[in-house]
Amino acid sequence: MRRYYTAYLFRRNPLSIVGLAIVVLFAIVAFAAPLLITHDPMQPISGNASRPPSAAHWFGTDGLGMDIYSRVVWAARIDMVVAFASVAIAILIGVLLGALSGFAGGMTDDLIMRALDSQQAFPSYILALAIVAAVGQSIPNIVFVVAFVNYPIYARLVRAQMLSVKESQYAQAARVLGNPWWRMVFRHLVPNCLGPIYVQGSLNAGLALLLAASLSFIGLGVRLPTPEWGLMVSQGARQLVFGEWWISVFPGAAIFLAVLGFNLLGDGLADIFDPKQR
Amino acid sequence: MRVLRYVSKRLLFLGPVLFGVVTVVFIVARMLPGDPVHLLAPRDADAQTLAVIRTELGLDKPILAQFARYLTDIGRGEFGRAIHTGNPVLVDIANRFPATLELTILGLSLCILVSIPLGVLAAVRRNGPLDHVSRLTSLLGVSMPSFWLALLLIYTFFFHLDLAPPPLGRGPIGFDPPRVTGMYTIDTLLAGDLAGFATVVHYLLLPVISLALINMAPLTRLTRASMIEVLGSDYVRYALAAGVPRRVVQFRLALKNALLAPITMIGILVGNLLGGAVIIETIFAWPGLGLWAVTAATQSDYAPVQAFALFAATTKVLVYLLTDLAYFAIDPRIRY
Amino acid sequence: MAKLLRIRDLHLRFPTFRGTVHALNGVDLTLGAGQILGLVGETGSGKSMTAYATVGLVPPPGRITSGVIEWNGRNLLRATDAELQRLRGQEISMIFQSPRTSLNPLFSIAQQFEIYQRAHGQAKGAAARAQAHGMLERVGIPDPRRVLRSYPHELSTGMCQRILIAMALSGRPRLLLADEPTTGIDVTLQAQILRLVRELVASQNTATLLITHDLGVVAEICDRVAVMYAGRIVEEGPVERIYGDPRHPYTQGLIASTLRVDEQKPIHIIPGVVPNLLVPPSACMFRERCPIAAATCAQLEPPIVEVSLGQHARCHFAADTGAFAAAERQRAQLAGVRPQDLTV
Amino acid sequence: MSLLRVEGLRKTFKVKEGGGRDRTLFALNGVSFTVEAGETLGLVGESGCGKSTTARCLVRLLRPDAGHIWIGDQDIAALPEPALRPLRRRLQMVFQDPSDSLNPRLTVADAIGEPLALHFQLGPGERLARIRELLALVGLKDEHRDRYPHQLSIGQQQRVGVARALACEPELLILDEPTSALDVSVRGMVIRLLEELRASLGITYVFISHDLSVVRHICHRVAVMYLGAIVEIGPTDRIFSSPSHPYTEALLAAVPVPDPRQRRTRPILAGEVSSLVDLPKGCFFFARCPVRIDACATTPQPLREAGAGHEAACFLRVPERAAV
Repeated sequence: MRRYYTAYLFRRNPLSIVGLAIVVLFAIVAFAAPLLITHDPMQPISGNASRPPSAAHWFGTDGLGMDIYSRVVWAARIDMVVAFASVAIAILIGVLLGALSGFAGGMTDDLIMRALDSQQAFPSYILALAIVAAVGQSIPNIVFVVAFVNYPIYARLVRAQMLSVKESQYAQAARVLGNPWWRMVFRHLVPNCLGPIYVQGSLNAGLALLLAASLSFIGLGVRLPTPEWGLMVSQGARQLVFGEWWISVFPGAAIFLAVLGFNLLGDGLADIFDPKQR
Repeated sequence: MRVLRYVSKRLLFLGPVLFGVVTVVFIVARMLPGDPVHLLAPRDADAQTLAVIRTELGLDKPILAQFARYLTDIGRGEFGRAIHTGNPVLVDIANRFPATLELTILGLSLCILVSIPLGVLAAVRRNGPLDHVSRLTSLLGVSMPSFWLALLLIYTFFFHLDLAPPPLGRGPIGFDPPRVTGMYTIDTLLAGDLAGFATVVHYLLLPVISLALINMAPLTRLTRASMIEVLGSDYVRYALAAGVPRRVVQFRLALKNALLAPITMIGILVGNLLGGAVIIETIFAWPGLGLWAVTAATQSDYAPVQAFALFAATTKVLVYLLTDLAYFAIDPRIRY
Repeated sequence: MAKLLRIRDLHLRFPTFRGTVHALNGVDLTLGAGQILGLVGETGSGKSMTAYATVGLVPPPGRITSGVIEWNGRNLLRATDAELQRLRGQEISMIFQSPRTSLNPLFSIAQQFEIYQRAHGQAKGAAARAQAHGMLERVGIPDPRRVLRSYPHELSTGMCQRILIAMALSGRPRLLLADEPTTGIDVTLQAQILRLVRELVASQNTATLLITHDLGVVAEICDRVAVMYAGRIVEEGPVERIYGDPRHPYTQGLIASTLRVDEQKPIHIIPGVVPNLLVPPSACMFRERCPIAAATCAQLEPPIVEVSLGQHARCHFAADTGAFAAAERQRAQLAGVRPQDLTV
Repeated sequence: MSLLRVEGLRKTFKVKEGGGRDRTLFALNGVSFTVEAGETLGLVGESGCGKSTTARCLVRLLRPDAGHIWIGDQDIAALPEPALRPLRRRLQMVFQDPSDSLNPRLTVADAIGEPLALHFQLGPGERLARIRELLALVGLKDEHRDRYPHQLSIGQQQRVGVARALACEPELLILDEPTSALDVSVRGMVIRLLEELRASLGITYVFISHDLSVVRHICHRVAVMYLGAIVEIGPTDRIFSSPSHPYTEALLAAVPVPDPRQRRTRPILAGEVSSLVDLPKGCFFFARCPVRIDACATTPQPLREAGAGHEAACFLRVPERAAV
């Protein structure tokens, strides 16, 4: 089954394999970061600030004299973990809440939906900003905030799926066969609601990464000297006007590539789950 | 009057959502771990000042009493003071909102003007060169971090080509057109100051283009997808089989249906405008609401952050109401 | 009789990600002025694609690979899009299976009528409205004035199908392609629609290609019938001949397995399944399910045989009455076999 | 005692209308019938007549507003779900759309094994043996056991649906349009299978269909429904050869016959099915009836006996007899 999917994916949408490759590459970089770096990513080298790319410093050094290549590599650990962890948490909360809302219906459904409405009335950046400002800027807090901002998407998706799967003839058949409610939910309904979640999860990992990086960029995310792509871009923002492009270009390119990878992969998955697209 | 009935019904829905919005803000400020006094007091305040502020703000009362007080404060338009500017929050908002509004209206208009025709044409000439180019750029566009894109633009157009001014706000230092609306384009034109207008446009160029580019990718993609779906529908097939010229089918019959989805998306984009402005304003040192809120947030000055969040959410809810009305005007199935 | 439409050896392919689907594999079909021809077959046999090919609206990525579609002596496969578009609606009209979705939900009926009228340079303004009003009256719509003001979602399915028929016939076309116009519609309404179509095409002398999977519908209003199987016409002729003395084993099986409301009879089963059109079988497509298949059927493409005046069948044994006795015996045997024991 | 006895079944739905008004849709308006063990009852009618709602009430996918559903001596019409669950085994259903009626994530063996796990205490070996037995019963091969629904043809999917229902060893099988999604040749196969199973297992069917020719073929008795009520019920031969209700007559006349020599000049029923929201006061069929008189508009029409086991709801065609 799995193998069939991959082959199918490749034939329908070769770009999605590129996406998969990019995501895997970044995951490998994150895992193998200690082997890949050339300098200590958090140690300024005195008298070596703002040097352009050279043989010694492949991506140059930043305003504090830290090696940008090593920092970009090391930051993969933080950014990828934030992306994966926040999406995982968001999916967990979203699926549970959406499934409950769609399955229970009635008052429960109304209550959950109105709560989601209220939360989603905030532009996500602003909600994230407000919460981070309140709870403080630690990495677990960032993960939690990004997850909190994103879970309504999954909740709504699963609820919508649930409403349609509940009406399917196989769900009705399962009830007529005498399945108790918990067996209905976990064997017949929820597994068939998850298709769009894979797609959204992949697309959303990109968005989560962007959100986390943006928070760091505006100074409300990870703090120096921890290497994080968005933070590194913001470090270089002021220098860019003086032509010191390398400080923000390399970490920015890393964000761009990683997000592109997630998006390409998500598109491919969308093709599988919705063949009438394209 | 069906329209009036519809509007009043939608307005009725507004109440609970706005109440929810206020509740969310309240919960974030008061119930998350940490003492809210620290959020609302100056950073260097001593224990005694903190205690005074605590009683002043009623933070020593039970949570429900605090909530009631919070609601009445909002009802009276009291949002506190922004510590980092020293002004009442409402004054700051009134001063700074026009800058944000000008930037975002122009950015979004540019975005819509390009994206919608591009998406429609790409769908009509599906798999043609235009389609391939627009699909590729949209794909790259949705993956692009907005702040990085803006920085690349600054690097290219300011540092290298010298076509754009430095990213330092709405004009050169000391530039201050007579304030009527607060939107410089309009104010300079009202004053008949064409040179000033040119300066304003010059300074608006990069921020507006950045904002437009960021939002273009998703809108183009959606418009294309929507148009493709409509072009494959039964009624398009029937119209073609009935001999209606392809061009008429595409641009008179199908376009209207294909625009329904993008309208929703435009609503979302407009609703999120203040969110998008945060990043762009930070980069271009644009003296609007976003920059103000970010500055406040980084300095633990919470009253403006709260007010800003409320303001943003209210705008979004109102924009959605407008979107609903647009739908109502276009789609007869919604009429009641 | 003058032949209005003549389709010869039409091949149509759909490249997909799993391979190329051979949707049409040499369709031959002729239709004379004023005739009603029923095109019957099961799902996927290529009935609708034949109609789409005729008006040049094969959905992408389908492609006509060879063949001729002759309209009044002109090959439509060489016609430009502009020529085809002039043809559609004026000379050839089409109606579809799902009347509610065939009308644009965002435009009123009057607006849609107007767009169609303008497309054909018909009357404008008040005259156009009068004409639309008249057409709606002709298709038996009570209170046309109200209906013209309505939007599709406010109208019933039957009403929508009448409107579509009115639009399709307002240009007085010489050919009407009706693609399952009553499928999914209740029988009493179906009877109304069929009668309406029959009366209108008779009064305008419009030739009609009626696509359906219901042999009853064909018997009800058609003059001739063509039976399709796996992208090919296997038998064609006057309805009385085909229903009375079918000569292709598939036609025989189809008729035998059709239940009737007016009599009780044992049910017949055509064993086996339809061939996979990704890899269509060579020679006779039906041979794997055929009760009288012989060695030749796997080697030679069956010829089109005229078995009686105007009745053609694509079978090696179409003229061989002996073979048919054998087929009859085999059917009788099948009637006694448990369905569990038939291959599925 | 009858296997199934339905009395006065009523069901309404709330439909959301614009402007916040909810309207009531009267889907079933007092449906009563009985089914004897071993027989097949057909429920026919056009869309919106309530035949599917009836089916859904019978297997309690819906809870009727009023009325009784006696299965043996147990009334299941109002039973709460937990009390109902053990009884569900006795009453099973086969659905209309074979591809939608199987959970796409369960293999054939999982699907058929599920009711075995729910209702019978079987060891793994016994269960496998039973699954094999059921597969053979519906004409599937052992190799189909590990397939997923999308790997089966539509005919095979419907066989799995039947096998799954039979795994419960039900006394009554509700067949909700089991053949209307199928092409002619596959349809024949499924009908033959159902007939064969009825003969070998002695099972009772309620067969719901809009296709009168199939109903004539497979049913012993037929109930004709219109606007959520039965307008005529009786033995199949009787209903098809000499219908009493004008609606039944019109319905039969509307079915096209695959015989060009019989091309008809029969009268065609005008108009469309009326709304279930504003039910007529008198006879439900009044608006379209070709033989109506003024009194029909105001006189409700209950079923009246028109012969042995034959009832119809028309006082014009079925005069009241002294002894009923």
